[in-house]
Amino acid sequence: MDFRFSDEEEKLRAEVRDFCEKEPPETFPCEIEDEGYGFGGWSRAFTKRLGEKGWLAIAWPKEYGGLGRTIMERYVAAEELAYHRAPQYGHLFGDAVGAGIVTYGTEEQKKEFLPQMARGDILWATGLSEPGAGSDMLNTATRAVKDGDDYVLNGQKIWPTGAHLADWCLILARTDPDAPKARGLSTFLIDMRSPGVVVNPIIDMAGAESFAEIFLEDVRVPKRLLLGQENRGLPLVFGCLEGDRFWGRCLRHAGSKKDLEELVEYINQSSYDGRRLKDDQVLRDTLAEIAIELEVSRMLNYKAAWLLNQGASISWESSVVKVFADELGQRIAHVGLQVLGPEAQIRDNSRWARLRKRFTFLYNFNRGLSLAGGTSEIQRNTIALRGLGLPRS
Amino acid sequence: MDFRFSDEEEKLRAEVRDFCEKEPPETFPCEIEDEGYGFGGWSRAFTKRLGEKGWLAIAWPKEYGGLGRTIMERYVAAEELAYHRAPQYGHLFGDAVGAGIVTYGTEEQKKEFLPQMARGDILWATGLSEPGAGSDMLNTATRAVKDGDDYVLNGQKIWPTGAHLADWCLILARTDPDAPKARGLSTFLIDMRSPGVVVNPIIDMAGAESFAEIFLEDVRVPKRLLLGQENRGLPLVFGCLEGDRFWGRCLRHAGSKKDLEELVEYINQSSYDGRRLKDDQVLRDTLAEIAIELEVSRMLNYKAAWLLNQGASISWESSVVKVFADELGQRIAHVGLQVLGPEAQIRDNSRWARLRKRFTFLYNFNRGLSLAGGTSEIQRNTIALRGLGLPRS
Amino acid sequence: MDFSFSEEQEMLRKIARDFLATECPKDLVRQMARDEKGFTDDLWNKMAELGWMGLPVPEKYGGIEGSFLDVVVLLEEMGRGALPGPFFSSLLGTLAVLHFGSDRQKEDLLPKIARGDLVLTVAISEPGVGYQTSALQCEAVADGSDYVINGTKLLVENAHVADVVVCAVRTRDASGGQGTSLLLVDGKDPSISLTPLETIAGDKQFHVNFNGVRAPQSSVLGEVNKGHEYLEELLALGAVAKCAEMVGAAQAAMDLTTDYVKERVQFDHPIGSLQSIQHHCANMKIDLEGMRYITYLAAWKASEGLPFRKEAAMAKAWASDACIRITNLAHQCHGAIGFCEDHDLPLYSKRAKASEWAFGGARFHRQFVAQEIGL
Amino acid sequence: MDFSFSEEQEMLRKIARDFLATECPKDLVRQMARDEKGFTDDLWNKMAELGWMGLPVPEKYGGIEGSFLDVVVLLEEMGRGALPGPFFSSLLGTLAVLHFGSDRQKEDLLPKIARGDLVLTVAISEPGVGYQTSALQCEAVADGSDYVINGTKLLVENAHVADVVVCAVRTRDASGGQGTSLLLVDGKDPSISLTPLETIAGDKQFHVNFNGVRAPQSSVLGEVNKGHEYLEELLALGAVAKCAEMVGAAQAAMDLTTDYVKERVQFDHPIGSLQSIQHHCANMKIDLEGMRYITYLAAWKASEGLPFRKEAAMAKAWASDACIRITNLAHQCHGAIGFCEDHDLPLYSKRAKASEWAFGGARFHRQFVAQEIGL
Repeated sequence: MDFRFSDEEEKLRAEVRDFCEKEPPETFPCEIEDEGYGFGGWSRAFTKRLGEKGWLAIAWPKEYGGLGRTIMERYVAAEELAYHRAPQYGHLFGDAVGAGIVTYGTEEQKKEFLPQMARGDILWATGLSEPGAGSDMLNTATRAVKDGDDYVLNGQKIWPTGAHLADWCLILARTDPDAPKARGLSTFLIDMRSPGVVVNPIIDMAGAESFAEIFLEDVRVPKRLLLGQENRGLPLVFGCLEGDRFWGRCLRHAGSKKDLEELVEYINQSSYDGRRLKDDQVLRDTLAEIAIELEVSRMLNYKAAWLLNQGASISWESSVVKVFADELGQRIAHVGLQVLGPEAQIRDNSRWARLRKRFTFLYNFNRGLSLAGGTSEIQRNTIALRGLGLPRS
Repeated sequence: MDFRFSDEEEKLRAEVRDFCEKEPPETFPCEIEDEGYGFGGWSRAFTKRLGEKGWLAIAWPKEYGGLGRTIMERYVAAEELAYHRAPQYGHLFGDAVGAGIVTYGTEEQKKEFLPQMARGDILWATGLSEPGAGSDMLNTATRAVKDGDDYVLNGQKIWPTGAHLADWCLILARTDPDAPKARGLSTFLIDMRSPGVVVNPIIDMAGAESFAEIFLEDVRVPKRLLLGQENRGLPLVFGCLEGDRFWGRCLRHAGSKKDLEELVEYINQSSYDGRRLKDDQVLRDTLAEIAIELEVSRMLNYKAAWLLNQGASISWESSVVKVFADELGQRIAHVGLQVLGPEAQIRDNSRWARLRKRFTFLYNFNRGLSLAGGTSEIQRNTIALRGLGLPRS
Repeated sequence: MDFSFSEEQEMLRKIARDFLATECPKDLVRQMARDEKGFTDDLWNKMAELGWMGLPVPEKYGGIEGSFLDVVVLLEEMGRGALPGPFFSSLLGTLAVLHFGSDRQKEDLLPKIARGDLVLTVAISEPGVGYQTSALQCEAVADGSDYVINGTKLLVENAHVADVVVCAVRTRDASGGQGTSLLLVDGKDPSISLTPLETIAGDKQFHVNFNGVRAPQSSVLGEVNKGHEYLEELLALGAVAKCAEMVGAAQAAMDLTTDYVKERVQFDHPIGSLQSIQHHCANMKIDLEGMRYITYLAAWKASEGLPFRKEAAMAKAWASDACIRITNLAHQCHGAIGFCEDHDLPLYSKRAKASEWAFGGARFHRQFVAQEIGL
Repeated sequence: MDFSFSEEQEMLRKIARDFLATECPKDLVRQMARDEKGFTDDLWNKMAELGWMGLPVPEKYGGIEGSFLDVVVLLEEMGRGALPGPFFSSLLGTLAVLHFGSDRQKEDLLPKIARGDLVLTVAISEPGVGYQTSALQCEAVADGSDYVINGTKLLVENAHVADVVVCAVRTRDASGGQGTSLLLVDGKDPSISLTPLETIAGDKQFHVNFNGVRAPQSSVLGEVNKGHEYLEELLALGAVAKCAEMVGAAQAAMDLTTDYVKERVQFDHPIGSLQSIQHHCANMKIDLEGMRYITYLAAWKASEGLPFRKEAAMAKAWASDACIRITNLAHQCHGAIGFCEDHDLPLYSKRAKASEWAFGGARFHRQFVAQEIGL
């Protein structure tokens, strides 16, 4: 047992910290603001800069543009960036696609995509859910019909993060409508500029445009962009989702540490109703609890990262990471608003808005985290079935 | 809308209060101590005394020994007794059986049992659960076979409250093993002194002997003691359970009001770790929350009592009453121990035990309330299905 | 004991529900959240025709002379319909005039209010002060026959359309007398400056500066320097009124949810057949029942003229938390679709947050309850 | 980063698990809860043969010289097995001697401890004082070459079998020096009077009166009057050790529950296939994972000699609450059967409550954490 990071990991962390101090992440333009996942906003410019540093593909093989280092090093870099609220939204979700290509891609696909991704030249979305297929992916209705050297795709996808800003998208579609539901699905790599692809951003209840819906009408996809085997898309997607659950949520503790620090500073400096907030025992107790939960979250995240680093499965561990991070994120936003009081409802840029209206935004946005990427209910099912071996219902 | 009690109800309440002051309930001997339901312990002597006052059968018809008054009056009397921690345990569960006899009993049964119950001469238990049939009553395995003018019962019942102290017991048994599970069950009124009945009390985790298991071996029950129609026992039992859920839990607010008052007094007089407890904002906030929840519980209880008083069904309302009361009872015990601190673990009669070890006992005992009489999960199913019309799974 | 509403109340409920379903569709509600004014004259005038602004106003002033409980019935439906606009804030001002105003003030204001011709609001909270009335700073100093008001109020609802602002101030007389008072201030006074605030619920709240606003002594509600008690009562009435609105909103969230989970099919079954969804819904229902009856208890006491502050505090403390729990579970049951800005659910969940704060949140009221139980 | 235990640690775990399964069946545990002494010499001696009392003791004193993390592995298994008896309280005394004792004290005590011939305990809490060490009252006044101890300690574990009591006292010298000190007191001293307390978990705790007990100056652990720091460190070690025990207990409750819900059939299916039960179990698992790793973090830091008080406070605060949540859900999944006194589950749920209090409950530790995060 050893909870130290290795010298290499610490060295990389120091480099990243140094980078963040010299090139402050908040100075890069953002296409989507920090969405409360714990790892900042969406910035093509910043992603590109990370690509230049080689930090988008730390764990990929060198021959595909990676640094050939470990997943733990990749994690440490992301953690340090998250603490500095660097915008990682644009590329972090792409990790799942990248892992899919590394594992299931053809040599040609690896050569085509991975170096570009490593440079930050192309950003990805993941198009799985449909209006009639949310938790129930087996119900996927988007069709892909073979036609000569192409597949022709028709259908609709909903909720892919940043699809309106992404260059490429991983799409799950039904290739064999006659096979049992689970055995007729395939995954495709789709160029978002392909004719027939229409993307509309969705305005969420926090007022942000981070999700989108994708309409596919007779979209022709060359066969070489089939990822993995035909009709074997589902296991591939489940594998990717495991990573998606992890990379999408594993930085909560790092990003929210800053939130906690800001709340502590606010409490120490503020009064309400004529009383110093720092004398409020209930707030003190609540903030301490958040601090502890962030530490618990950190350990849960590290454990999953450690498993992933060894190439182990994190089927249910990633669900633990996600449930804990998402519900903690909601608690932090809730506590933030408790600290800030009634004035927290002001979400403009006036001097009356507290702590740059961040918590007000998070309060609304984080509502969605326990729904997106598999609801907390689905995650708990996974923990019960795969983590504890309980029988299926 | 009117949340006043009627003059008759207030008059009865005053009589009960007066009685409790003149004949303090704590001076009557108890066979089982206050079990945390909110309505005190089990005392045959006290039940008998209530019978003399006519208060065991307030709402029953006069011809069967009742007072012919309303259910609301019966409720008000019970509420006032509960606030004085009078031992009502011995007879309050019998209300469900009494209601069953009033509704489903033959004239002969009514004449035989109701006057005796009204006097407090006989106390009842209810034998429904079995080792293999807890939530799932359809699985009832106890058999009743017709043999001449008798039924012969064989089987085992578990968890009936006070069965080791009761004179009679309502027993659910399978009369037709070939019919669909729900249509082969019947209910019997069993004299606990019948040959072949063996009762063993069960020691629960609070150290109390309030439950029991009943073994039935070739117990002969005359046909006249079949309650309701043969093979129609299930709807009868469900009807009784509705009342059982209500009467078993509807006094939480009244009994626990005393608990809260004791905690407030304790806080106002005590220090721990060199600090006055009354200056502890977290405790103040927590106690206020309990006070509010008791008031919410009171209103939920009154609403169900009001419906019952009109002869309306309280199928899901009784589940709301039960879930809320049981979980509130657990919170109160938890909060009580938080207030009392580490010394609360002392549960002897020494001067170190706090508040007569009551909260320590309640903490253990109340654990069982969300399990007994239908688990909270089953109650929530009922609320969803019957209160909200959600589809069966 | 009677948990039912009267026939008249049930009729009022039905009329309100039907009216709002027709005249206040959710698209209008969303549009009004983005609109600068926040409501339409058309809707306001139609509500006035129904006599709603005059519901609590005595008949002799042109009102319907309904009870507070009648008002609660209406507010519940308004919460259910997510009604935008200044009805609620104007009602609070109306209640202040009704409860504390002189006959002359009533004669002057109530008929216009009842006709819908006069919009009121109340200005209490200030930067850094919510409803701890002893900590308020805004000041009115006697100067001749006027008071001169200076100070800042924050989170004043619908100040942009208020003809009269009921303003809580510290008063100071030339004779040395001081205390808290409620003043009726002309909402259009040029010495008042308004800044709109963008808020979580899209309601119209303002930062209001009083820059030497003059109000005659006749504008004092009730006795001067005795306003502390008035203010506490007004806040308690406001809290109960807000609870009523929240009960309606929570009921709407509950209904949206049960409808959705009965229809939404995943894994070949409606998700409402899944036990986790059923238990979420059951928990919503338990909380809804709880907030409903604790609210009715406080409302009934207020309506009957009985002491009701403790019950108001209990209701607001409970409802503030319960309504958040209910809308949270509603979101959890709806999945991603309820997270879209153009879905109806966020209308309720965002208002639940604003309502939690209005007239004091759960902890604020629990502090009062703690005292009431002897701590 | 390495979340795994070493091979040696895994072997220790296996030996302990097998040993306790065989030698400490649950019927014995229940019997010991009712027994006056609370453990059997047979079990104690067998544990001594395995060297467990000497696990943290350096080899030169006849011990195994294991790390604190090794001890944690063993404690986790003891929690899992619900081991009765004075191992834990004696370990605390042993750690005090190890960390703060002089060479002579170590030479004198550790070999006997390692052989299992000497049982220790610690006496800290007093009536009305838990672990707020500055509020302790028990006093030792210098008198010649002795200290004379007067005062009352409450909730002293296994005082009836302790040969040595590590006692926290306020010391006062003739020279006017004062402070807190830890004294090694003869547990059999006739001026000590013991009263057994009946407790929720059936452990053996005592009310202990020190009636002018004399202890020579050589019985002071470390420096006199400098005991405050020692005590804080000892309490932090105790908190982490208790967390380890709680992790084991929570794991046992989890295992009992998953086994039961897989087997228990209702409505023709194992109840473990019901979503409500699955989610209860998932919540238990999440909490268990959380308490496990926050405990290991604190234990590892302590084991490595790194500063660990903040982590100890975090672990104890979290584990105290999580363990209660876990055992509560375990009961909810078990239904009535788990509510019987002779079921195994109450062994864990009752200890969870006692453990919550031991070395400070959640709020106590959160107060420390609040300071640590800058509040």
